[in-house]
Amino acid sequence: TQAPETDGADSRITVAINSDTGSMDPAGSIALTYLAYSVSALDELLTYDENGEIEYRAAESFEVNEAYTEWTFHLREDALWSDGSEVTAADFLNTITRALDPASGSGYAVYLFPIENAEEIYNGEAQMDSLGVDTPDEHTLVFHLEKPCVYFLDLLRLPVYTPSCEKYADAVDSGWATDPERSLANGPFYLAEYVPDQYFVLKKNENYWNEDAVKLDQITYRFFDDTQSMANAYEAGEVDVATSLPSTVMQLYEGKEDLMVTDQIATRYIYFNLNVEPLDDVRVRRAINLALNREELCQIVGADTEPTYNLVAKYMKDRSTGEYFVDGAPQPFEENAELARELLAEAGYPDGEGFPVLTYSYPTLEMDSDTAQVIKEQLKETLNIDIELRAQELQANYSTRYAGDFDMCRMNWTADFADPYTYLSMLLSNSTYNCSGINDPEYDSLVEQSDSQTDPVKRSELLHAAEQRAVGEEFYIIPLYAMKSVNLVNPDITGIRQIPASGALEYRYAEKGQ
Amino acid sequence: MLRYAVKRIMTGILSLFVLATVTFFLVRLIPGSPFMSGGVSQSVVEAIEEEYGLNEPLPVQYLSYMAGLLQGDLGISYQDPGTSVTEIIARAWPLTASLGTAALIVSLLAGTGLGILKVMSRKKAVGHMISAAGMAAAGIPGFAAAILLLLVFSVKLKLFPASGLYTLSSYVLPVISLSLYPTAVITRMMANALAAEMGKEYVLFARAKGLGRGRIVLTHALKNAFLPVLSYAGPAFAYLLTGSFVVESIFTIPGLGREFVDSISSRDYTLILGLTVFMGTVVILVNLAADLLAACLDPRIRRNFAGREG
Amino acid sequence: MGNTKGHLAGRNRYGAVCCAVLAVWIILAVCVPVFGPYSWSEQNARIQNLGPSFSHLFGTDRFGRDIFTRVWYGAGISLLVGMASALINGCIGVAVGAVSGYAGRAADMILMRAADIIASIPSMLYVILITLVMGAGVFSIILGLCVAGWIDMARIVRGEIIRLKNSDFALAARMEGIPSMRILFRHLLPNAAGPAAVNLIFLIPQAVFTEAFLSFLGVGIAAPAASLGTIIQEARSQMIVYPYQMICPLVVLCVMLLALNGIGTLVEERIAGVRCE
Amino acid sequence: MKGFNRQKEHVLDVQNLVVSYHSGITAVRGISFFVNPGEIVGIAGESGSGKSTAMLAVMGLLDGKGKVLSGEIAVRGCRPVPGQNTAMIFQDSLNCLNPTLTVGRQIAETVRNRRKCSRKEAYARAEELLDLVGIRSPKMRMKQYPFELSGGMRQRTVIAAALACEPDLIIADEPTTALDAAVQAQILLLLKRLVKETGTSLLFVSHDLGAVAALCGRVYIMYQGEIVEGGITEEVFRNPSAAYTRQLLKDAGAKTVPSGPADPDQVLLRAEGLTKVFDTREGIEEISFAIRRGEIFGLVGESGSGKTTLARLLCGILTPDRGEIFLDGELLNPRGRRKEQLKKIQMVFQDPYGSLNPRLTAGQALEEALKAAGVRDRFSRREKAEEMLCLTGLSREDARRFPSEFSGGQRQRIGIARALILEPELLICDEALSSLDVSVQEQILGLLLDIWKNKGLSCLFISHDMHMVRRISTGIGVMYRGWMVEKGSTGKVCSDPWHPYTKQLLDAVPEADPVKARRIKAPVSAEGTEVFPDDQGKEQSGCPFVSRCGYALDCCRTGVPGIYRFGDREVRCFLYSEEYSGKRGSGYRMTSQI
Ligand SMILES: Nc1ncnc2c1ncn2[C@@H]1O[C@H](COP(=O)(O)OP(=O)(O)OP(=O)(O)O)[C@@H](O)[C@H]1O
Ligand SMILES: Nc1ncnc2c1ncn2[C@@H]1O[C@H](COP(=O)(O)OP(=O)(O)OP(=O)(O)O)[C@@H](O)[C@H]1O
Ligand SMILES: [Mg+2]
Ligand SMILES: [Mg+2]
Repeated sequence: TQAPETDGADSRITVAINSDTGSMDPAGSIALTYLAYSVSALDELLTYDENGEIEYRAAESFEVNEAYTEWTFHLREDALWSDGSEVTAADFLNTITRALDPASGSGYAVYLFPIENAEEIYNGEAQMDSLGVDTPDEHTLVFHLEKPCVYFLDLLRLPVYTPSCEKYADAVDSGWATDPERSLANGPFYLAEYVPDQYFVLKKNENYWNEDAVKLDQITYRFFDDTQSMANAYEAGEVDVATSLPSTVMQLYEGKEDLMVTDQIATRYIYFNLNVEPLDDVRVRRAINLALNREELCQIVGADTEPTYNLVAKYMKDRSTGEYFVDGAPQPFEENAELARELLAEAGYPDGEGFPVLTYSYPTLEMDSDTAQVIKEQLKETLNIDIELRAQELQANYSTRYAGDFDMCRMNWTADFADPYTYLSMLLSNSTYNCSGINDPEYDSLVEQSDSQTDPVKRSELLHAAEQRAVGEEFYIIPLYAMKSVNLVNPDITGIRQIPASGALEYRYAEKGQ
Repeated sequence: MLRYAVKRIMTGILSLFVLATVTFFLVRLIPGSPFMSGGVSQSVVEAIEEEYGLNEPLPVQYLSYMAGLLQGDLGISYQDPGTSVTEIIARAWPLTASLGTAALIVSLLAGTGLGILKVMSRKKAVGHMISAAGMAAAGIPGFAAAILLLLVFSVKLKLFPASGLYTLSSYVLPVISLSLYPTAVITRMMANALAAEMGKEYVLFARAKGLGRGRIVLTHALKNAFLPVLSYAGPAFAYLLTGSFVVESIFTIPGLGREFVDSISSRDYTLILGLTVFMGTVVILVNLAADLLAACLDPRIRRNFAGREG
Repeated sequence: MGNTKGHLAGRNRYGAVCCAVLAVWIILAVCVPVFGPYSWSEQNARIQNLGPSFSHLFGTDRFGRDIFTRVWYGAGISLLVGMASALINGCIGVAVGAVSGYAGRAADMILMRAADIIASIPSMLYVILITLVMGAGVFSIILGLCVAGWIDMARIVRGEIIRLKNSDFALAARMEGIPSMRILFRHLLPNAAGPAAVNLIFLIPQAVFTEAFLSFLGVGIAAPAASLGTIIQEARSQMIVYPYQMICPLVVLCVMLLALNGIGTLVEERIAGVRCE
Repeated sequence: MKGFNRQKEHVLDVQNLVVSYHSGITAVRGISFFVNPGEIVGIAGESGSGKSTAMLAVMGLLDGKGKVLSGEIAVRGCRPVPGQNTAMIFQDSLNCLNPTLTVGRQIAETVRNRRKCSRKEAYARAEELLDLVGIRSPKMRMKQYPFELSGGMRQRTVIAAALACEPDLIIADEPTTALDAAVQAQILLLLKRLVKETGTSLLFVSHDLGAVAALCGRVYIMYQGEIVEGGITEEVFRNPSAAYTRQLLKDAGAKTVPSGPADPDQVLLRAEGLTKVFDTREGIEEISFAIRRGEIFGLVGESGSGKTTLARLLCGILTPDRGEIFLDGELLNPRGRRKEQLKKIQMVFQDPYGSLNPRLTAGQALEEALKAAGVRDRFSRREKAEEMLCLTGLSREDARRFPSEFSGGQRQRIGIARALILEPELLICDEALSSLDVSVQEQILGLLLDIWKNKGLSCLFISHDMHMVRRISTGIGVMYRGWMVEKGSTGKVCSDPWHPYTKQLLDAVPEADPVKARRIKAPVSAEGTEVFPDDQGKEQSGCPFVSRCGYALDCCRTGVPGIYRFGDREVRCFLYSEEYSGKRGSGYRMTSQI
């Protein structure tokens, strides 16, 4: 095996990423690899910068009609693929049409459903030509939506809205996405080499329209199996950047320049299975929620966690105010062990007597295993109820969840796009993520109203109300904690940005100081 | 000898058949689907499963898989769309194989050397030291040894790379961790066998003929003492060649072992099966090779190979 | 052997040390969790990650649990897994080997082919699959270890039985009209006991080893129960900051493996010695 | 010590040698002896008397095992250097050669070790040496491995390797003990010839007084680490001065004439046309004979002639391919006998170590048999077992001891007790005495004869030692390669052998009498050249003995002789066929044709 070239010119960096199987095709069943690749190599139409301002990338401008149902994007005329050919609207359409074939396995196809007929096409009920996307000319892309969608711009950073070169990107399984010859980029970097399971190399795209702003010559991504190995590799000087490291790294690098802690737009929480007695009783759910001591939990699980009492990610910002969204309303509930015991007694289980043993299913990740053990202890201590821990391998945990074969089940959600809707939609009665039997018309209608509410303040109120109902009144879930990402970055490197939507790092305008 | 080899190969093929069959049905028992992941709805999963023919009755799937297998087609990996299982093996195995071969060579050389030293050395302390080191090496679990080596030699001392298998120096730590245990075993076996050999009458006779101790060890005893070692080295090599997940994971080497565990956790049925069949083949072939080699070394077996049973 | 006497005495001392260590380990594994001042599962966030001290000999882990107690509890589980699986494997192996060796012909053929097939499986696969299908836990680990663990034993016993079957004393027993079963159990098996015992003893550290390895993979014993392997695995992420959390259980595990291996080696040499005579 | 004239120039001169093992045993307690140039000197003595220890000490090969406490050893005035001025041959030729190296290489390396020469020269020399020790087509043999050679050839190879050292002295430690009588005779004659041709001296160690008598000019007798007597062989054998020597000689030359309760008419066991051929195409063919009640029937034949196979067929351990066995006139079912029938025939095995279950005490082993026979009462079982032990010359306490705590002779007694406890009618002794010392042999033989007399047993006595069988049996069968070539009453067969093989057997065994022993003969073919009893295995038609037969006819090579009966005598040889001896009238009395 050839070593990836990492030394030499100083404008090269090596980044450690989690190895992951899966496709680099935006229309496919994408993997973490894709996310790492796309932030450097692909230009989406537009995105938001850290201050909530629109930053145009592949598009130069856009228009939207009054009803928020027709979005027109004007593509940059000087945008070129890395082989020098023009980026056209058809390239964007290419990804969309391919993703709407269920066989592609795209997990993001649902985010195309706001587009007219997309859902029908996906379900095989309509023809592709009825799709509500128009390309009146090579540089214009028009989306017709079924109903108003205020957060549509946020969706544009998702893989299914990014372009894939029509010339080569034909099918998910043709392997074009990892073939440097065929995998073209319209962003600052292009794929120069791809060695499965080991590394891939991005090189500076000379045809990029904003080439001057790009300082790095090369980014090498090396795959790692686990975060511990990444930390070791960073320590040994083999990589310049290592992300999502274990929390102990914080202790180890305390006060050093290398340490870079960023917010993750994610929430870890637990689903109650509402079809199971006694979890169908809101008093029981509330009791459990109030009984937990999240401060203690976070203290044990790691310094990279912080208690949360919301479903919406703690660190998600509300663009209209620039504040954290969850701070825009009072905390949905307060922990209270005393009250919890009373509630449990009210529900017919004084001091936990007669309370059945509930099983808690969680994947065998270290963090979840720690969490589970703490929760078990805490519930035993405060409510005197027993929880049976069911550690499952990740895949098994998924299938348990989908089968509804659990009493309580661990869930973690990282935002797909920077809007609370990505969280709140999960509890809708018809959501695919709703596997706990929630069926709450009132909640559904609150969330639905927010969809078309164009006034940010009013929309925000609606969303807060929905969250309050789900989390603070009905206690459908147990929010646990929000996470920070512990990263190590070579202090020589500057200009690394954080993507507001997901909290991931972006290196396209980074620089390696001399 | 040829007949024996043919017979063994036939048994091997039968073994592989049974192995593939059992594994085929066993993997389907694991909860989960290859296409289920956090963000995909049930209907999508079903659609893809249909695409891959996973919705057909199991026996039909089984037959078509076996038909493919007969033609040497291991199928397409589910997780890596567009990549065939053969390709995955072809890129993972060279890493594992080079590592395993290096580890085997190291442990054979070191083990044999230390074994000879232990038997031949006139100083008792040397023997005791070798025994103690061997005991320790056999007592420390491989993962612990690998982690400690990594911590000390690459994280702290920065002598060797901590990950990957890109340069020659990156072989050092994984090879050491892999060969620690086999070296200990081979040393012990070698020393025992050699000591036993040295007590035999032919050695006494060789001494009576005036041969020196060194000559006797090298030309007479070593070869005979090597036979029992070979019976260990064969399976051990097979084990090394099929990948040690721990070492591969700790040193971030995308070899077979890691591929294997990944395939299980992602429910990549064809990949699990393909890897199992491949590993089974390697095990069978390596063991066969070891037996044939033993036969070559031992004329008693070589000359009348007829009735040897496993 | 010239210095046989001194040699054997040294061996004896060494063997005695190994046995004593194992005995101490077993006693600690039983007593510490039962009679110790701390529970192996109770958490206390206030005393997280304390270093070793008088009140907590091995310190505490990130849950504030006493590592000393947990380590011995884990050692108990490890030993339990090791011994139980060794015992089961031993029984299966002896049974299969004895039948195969004594009956010969078709039974031998079938059993040995089955063993060949199982032996050609990467056995880790089956262990992982079983723990996945059945869920993590002591039982599935033991089951997983028993898929292929008996094969060596069966081969050894078979070889011994075949050798003994044609020995003069077995022929004499047949001439005396002693029933086959009795010949097998009273006359042949006790004579095969030596190699079988060696194998059995070596099966224990092997199983402990494998269990630790599986726990390391994350398919071992389910939390909060723990074996030494899981404790080591849990401590791995904090290894650099709190090395003692990993080193303590590791040392306990290594010493346990050493003692078990030592006893095995000793028994092996004893038996080899007896055979030479 | 009498009658030797000590020469100035001894090849080997050992003075006052004391050797002790680290275990504390002083195995050699101050012995002195010497060897003159070109002389063959014997050292004889029972097992454990320290012969091997003394020889190893002379060679300096005791290694870490033992230490020479005092004594002077000189070979032509110098220190003995193995491979230079001395060489040694050991008893077990199979183990003396490295199983995984070719014979040629093992000799050549010795040559090269002795003198600096090229590999090619060494191989040429090795070939010469093999030729010298009488191995035919040495070129081919050089490429073979030890296990591919017969015992005799291996012993020759070992001798060749020793000669490659070009030593002044060769020490041969029981070089013939593991061999057949015929092969032994050849080796003895070979050694004699080599000493004459090469001029080396030979120190010949053996517990077999016959072999010593046949070979040595001078002899030392060792007993418990000391030399009790030494001198010219004839004198020592004629007028032994030490009591121990007298005892040895008496045991070796003892004559027992069995007079037992033989009942000539009552046939206990009859075998008809027994045939058993193994996959290797060896086995026994068409064997018929009968044992009468109270008779001792002797079965002799070289190793591999099928004696054990026959015994096992009789016991029911093996099932015959063809043929029938009648016990007390009753046909035995070849597929499985009834328990009473099983226990009527019991066997005493050759190897006293393998025939007892090491995990059972003597008492338990005996009780096992009784238990199987249905004796329920524990006390009577124990009583019976202890009685049996007493009967075989052991004590009651011995019942609680394990086999490993007994000596070989004692174990053989337990083996006999085990065989007798079921009160069999026929006792088969399969080389029951072969592995024992002469004196122990005598004791056990005496015991067996006593029991035979008192219990009215019949006995099938198997041995490869013609003299032993001759002493005790009334009837005798001579086996060769699965055939029973001659059968008759012991007296007649031994004094007047008819089959050429029987004659060879009788000729090859040296007796403990120097004069008689020097007349031993090795097998000689019709052409008068030496033949190799070890060159077996090549498939041939006709009589299997033809290659070794000095009387072979043309028909012997092509046809298979039938069994020719003359009264109670049967011979399987064409010399006694009608074609050869002509048509015979009814009154014709056949005489020996050889
Ligand atoms: N390696 C040894 N360690 C301790 N004692 C030994 C050893 N070898 C032999 N002996 C003892 O030394 C004594 C002499 O043994 P040695 O082998 O010299 O007898 P031997 O006359 O050659 O007997 P044999 O005819 O059986 O070969 C015996 O009592 C024996 O038990
Ligand atoms: N179980 C067997 N399978 C194959 N061949 C056998 C078997 N038992 C004996 N033989 C062969 O049959 C021939 C006769 O063997 P047997 O043991 O009866 O000879 P023996 O006269 O008792 O020899 P010895 O004096 O060495 O005991 C030998 O050539 C032997 O190799
Ligand atoms: Mg001796
Ligand atoms: Mg025999």
